[in-house]
Amino acid sequence: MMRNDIKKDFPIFAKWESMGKPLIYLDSAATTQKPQHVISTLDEYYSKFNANVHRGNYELSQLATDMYEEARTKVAHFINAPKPESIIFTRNATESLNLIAYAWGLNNLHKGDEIILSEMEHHSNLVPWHIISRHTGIVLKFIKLNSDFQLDLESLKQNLSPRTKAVSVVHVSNVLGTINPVKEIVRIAHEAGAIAIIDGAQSAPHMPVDVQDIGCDFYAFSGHKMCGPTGIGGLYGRYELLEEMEPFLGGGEMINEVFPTTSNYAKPPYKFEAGTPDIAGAIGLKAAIEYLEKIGMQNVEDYEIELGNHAAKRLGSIEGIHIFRPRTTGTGVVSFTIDNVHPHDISTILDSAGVAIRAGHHCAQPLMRKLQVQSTARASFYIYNDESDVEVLAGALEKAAAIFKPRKKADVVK
Amino acid sequence: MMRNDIKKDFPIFAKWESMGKPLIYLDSAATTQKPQHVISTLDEYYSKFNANVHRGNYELSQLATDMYEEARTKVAHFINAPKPESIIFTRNATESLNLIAYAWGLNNLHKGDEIILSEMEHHSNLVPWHIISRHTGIVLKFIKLNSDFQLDLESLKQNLSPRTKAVSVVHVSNVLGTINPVKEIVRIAHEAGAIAIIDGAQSAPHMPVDVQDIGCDFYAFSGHKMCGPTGIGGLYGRYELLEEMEPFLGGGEMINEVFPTTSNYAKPPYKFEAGTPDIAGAIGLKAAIEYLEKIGMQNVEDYEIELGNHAAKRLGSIEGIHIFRPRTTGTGVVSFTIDNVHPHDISTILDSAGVAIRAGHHCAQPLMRKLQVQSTARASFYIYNDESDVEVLAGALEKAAAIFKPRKKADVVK
Amino acid sequence: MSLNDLFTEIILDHYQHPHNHGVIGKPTFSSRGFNESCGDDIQVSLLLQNGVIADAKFSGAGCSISQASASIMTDLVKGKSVDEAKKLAEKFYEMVKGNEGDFGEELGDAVALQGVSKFPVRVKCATLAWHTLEESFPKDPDLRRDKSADKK
Amino acid sequence: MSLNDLFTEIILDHYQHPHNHGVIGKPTFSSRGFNESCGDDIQVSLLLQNGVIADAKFSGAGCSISQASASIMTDLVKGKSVDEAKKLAEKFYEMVKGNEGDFGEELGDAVALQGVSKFPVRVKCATLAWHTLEESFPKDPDLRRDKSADKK
Ligand SMILES: Cc1ncc(COP(=O)(O)O)c(C=O)c1O
Ligand SMILES: Cc1ncc(COP(=O)(O)O)c(C=O)c1O
Repeated sequence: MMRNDIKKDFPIFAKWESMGKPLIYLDSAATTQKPQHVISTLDEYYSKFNANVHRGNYELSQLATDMYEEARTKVAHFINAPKPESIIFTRNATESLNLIAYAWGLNNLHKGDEIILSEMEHHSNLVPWHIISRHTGIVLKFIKLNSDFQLDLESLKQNLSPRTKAVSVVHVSNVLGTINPVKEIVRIAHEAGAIAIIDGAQSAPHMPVDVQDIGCDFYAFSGHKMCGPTGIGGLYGRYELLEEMEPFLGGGEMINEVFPTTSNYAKPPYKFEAGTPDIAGAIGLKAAIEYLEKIGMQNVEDYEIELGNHAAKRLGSIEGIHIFRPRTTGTGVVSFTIDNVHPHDISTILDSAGVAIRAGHHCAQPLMRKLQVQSTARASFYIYNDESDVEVLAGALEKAAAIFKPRKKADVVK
Repeated sequence: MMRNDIKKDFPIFAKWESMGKPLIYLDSAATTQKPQHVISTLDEYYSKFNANVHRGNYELSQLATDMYEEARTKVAHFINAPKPESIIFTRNATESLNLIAYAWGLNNLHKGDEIILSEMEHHSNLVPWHIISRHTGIVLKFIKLNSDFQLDLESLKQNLSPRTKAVSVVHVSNVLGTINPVKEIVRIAHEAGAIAIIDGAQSAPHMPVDVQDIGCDFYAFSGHKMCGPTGIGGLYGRYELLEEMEPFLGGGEMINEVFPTTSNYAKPPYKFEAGTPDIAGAIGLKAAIEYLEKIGMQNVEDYEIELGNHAAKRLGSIEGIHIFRPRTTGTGVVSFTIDNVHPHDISTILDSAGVAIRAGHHCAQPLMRKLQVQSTARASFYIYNDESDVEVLAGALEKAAAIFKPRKKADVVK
Repeated sequence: MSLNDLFTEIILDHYQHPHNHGVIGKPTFSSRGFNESCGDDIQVSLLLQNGVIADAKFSGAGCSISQASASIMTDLVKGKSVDEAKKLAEKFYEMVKGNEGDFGEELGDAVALQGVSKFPVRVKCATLAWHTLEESFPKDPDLRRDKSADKK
Repeated sequence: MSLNDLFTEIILDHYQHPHNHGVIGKPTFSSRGFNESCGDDIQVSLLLQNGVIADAKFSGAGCSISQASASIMTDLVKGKSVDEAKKLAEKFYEMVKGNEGDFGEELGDAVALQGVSKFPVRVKCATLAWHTLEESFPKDPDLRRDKSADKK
């Protein structure tokens, strides 16, 4: 069960309310709002414990180091990674996926090797592979979408070949809300001798995640999408694989010995954390996880699915609306178009009613082409939203449809 | 002239004072403390303006985008970059240098091409080139250090060849405090047809910097070393060069069009900012620059040099001390060893007196070998330090020397 | 910030019934412009004759503001020289930035877009067609005259 | 947290006049250990005879704590089997972690390092020699006996 005063934990809502412009924030798939606990943790860190980590031998530095490493442990626990050392801190899911593409891909892939992605990937799980493909000549293949906006596992199997080196798919689509059967996908990938990579940017914030149960080799996520600060994200990697891998970024912290023209590297995760990390960011992420764990991730998931289903049903009654969402499973993400109203115009009309949604390609242009739309409008719900938000949204959408109702050509002016 | 109540702007000092453990923080070369203005700016951003940038079409997102872009403009102004679009936000100087190595180096360098570095480089300007060298077969050469801990420009000239593609040097050494004649180095590099890269991690925080006057093609720096938050850094790049370059990380924001197997890219700086950036970090960095500009960077430099000189002189009177600092120019960084006392032990003894310094190789192992030491102790001063800090430091060092005074071999116990 | 200031009757009319929609077969100049934030994608093609823009067309897809702006822009530039068209673009940018002034004389229907200045996120939509127009002009002023005229 | 708890006379004596400093020519086992945070770099070499460590030496450079700990460790493990040495290491880790207990009996001079438990940043220095010792032992227990004994 979800507390009904969650909104109070997030100061931004009270601030806008007090300015006479209540904020109905329905863009949490882009980034979530931050609870006071996270904001205060950052403040406390900078006011009391700030120092560089792993470098100083003095008390303050040790305190900062301990806090930073406790954050790693917290993240490991949150997604049930087998040990803290299998968690690498990055800026965001995008950097995590690039880390895999560069550190694993650039060093292990050869011309003709194949990577299987899906038709619903975010650009962050496409463009890094385009770059590696340019360097190595690998081939990209795609798992097809079926008419219910789900991945067609038959198409995955058909794409497999002896050259398949990795299968990399999104756990939850940021456009469709589809929850993919990642455990099954990982099993199929492993059976074919490929590694399995999961883009968890939209699952870590919204449901209990267990990377050991999923069985994946990598799992990428962003802190800012799960109540944490901007600038911090993470990558879970199977430890043995991390050990074998070449590093990604070079610099301080990630080395053992440096000579003028060569160097050898520290153990994971340090091997992959060059330079001063976002220390406050990691500690802020820990606070975000504390906050979410208090609510309980199962509660988060249940609440969101229910609210998403309710919203899909309510919006479904609007004339001319098209909703892109699987019939059965679907999270708190509801993408749609309305006949005759461009998504960008929808967004402006909603904005004037205080409703923040997103309109555009959602960093998923190939999916847009597949859906045969240029862009969609997307409302994404989180724990601080409720049915009253859905009502305001639906009302504003009806207004949008009315404004753009087709009319006869006017006399040409002048 | 420096205000004498600067310390009050940094809440950490009052906090530790109130706990009965006054903090004498002499590790600002590793990371600086944060003024209240920066901490409050982060708080305000998250409590009032938090949204993803460049994506939403609603008011909140526009506000966040404007603040983020104003931060870029602020940074450009701070180092006198010709336009905001020549500033790329990164995590830190390390990522900035890796961005150059990967995006420029990996795509433009060929077997046998040469990069000239120096004997005083931080690992962040060494290891990325080791990685690129492994991929491409480029050759690394080194500008020698002279006996006054300065770069020998003759050695730079001797290293030049028709294969020289880049000269990449640190502006101010994080170990020696040496201010390198970067304008002259850039001129020599350009005359030889090479690009010039400056690691400004230790100059941006400590002196007025003018990248147009220096004339460099790239200039890298970290926010956390200049009163800003962790997780944000920057790279200035000559715009025409940025335009020609391939991207580094792939993902959202940095693209124009994405097809399943290819993509084309946005203009700089966006081409180099994949995924959700550290929005709050950039805005916090802007606040840090506002704070520093109020003090005046010329004041900062003058104050630090004077304090550094004073400290070098005062510490010079300690028996058995060896100071690694150029006779003439030198910033607020003072590295030293004391006969018979290991730097790590020095640091522990200072810590028990509330003095935070750093002991180790300072991410500059090749320099340590050149200096024929395993490690050094380093006190690095900033605007919130003063002569009384130097006195406490000197007293504690004298105590350290006394504890470790050589004594006769005791009777072997048991 | 009333929606009526933005979605005026004139805008809605141009959006639903655009003028000059299409592609010129052998254009003198043409260019394509994107607005990454909302996916607007516009192509502008122009035919120069006797030193003036004899025909102007646009195609592509986008929101009401970008489409209406393209429709109005193509109406406006017909009969103008490249330099005159560039001046019109400058005027238009001034107007949507919210500068004061009387724009009706020169900008005609385009004044219907004046309300955009109160919706900063939509300014990019309004200017896309004009930027794409300007992009289509060669950098070298000598090339901005039409070749057909030169042949004479 | 008094400095006297850390820099005891015994530690300072071992640091300034280390025992077993050097390298064994043909060691049965050897290993090298680093402590990245302060640059400590230690090599441990061991000679096994008749199932016990007959000789132990260390070389390298480091702070007083890591050097004294190596000096004491090499003293202590002489005459012990590999398994006994590993037990000593465990005891030592317990002590420097700050666990309660009477360590004097088994750890001898090493109890002079008990104060390290109050200086968390220095624990890594104290344990380096012991970790390097353990690293030198083969993972396979069968290989942990000395080959010379097998030959007999
Ligand atoms: C000269 C120099 N370059 C690069 C760096 C790397 O900075 P960061 O760790 O913030 O990436 C540092 C700081 O450690 C430095 O002092
Ligand atoms: C599915 C998915 N993957 C990756 C990302 C990239 O996240 P970030 O921008 O935080 O790197 C996002 C968010 O935009 C996403 O929704």
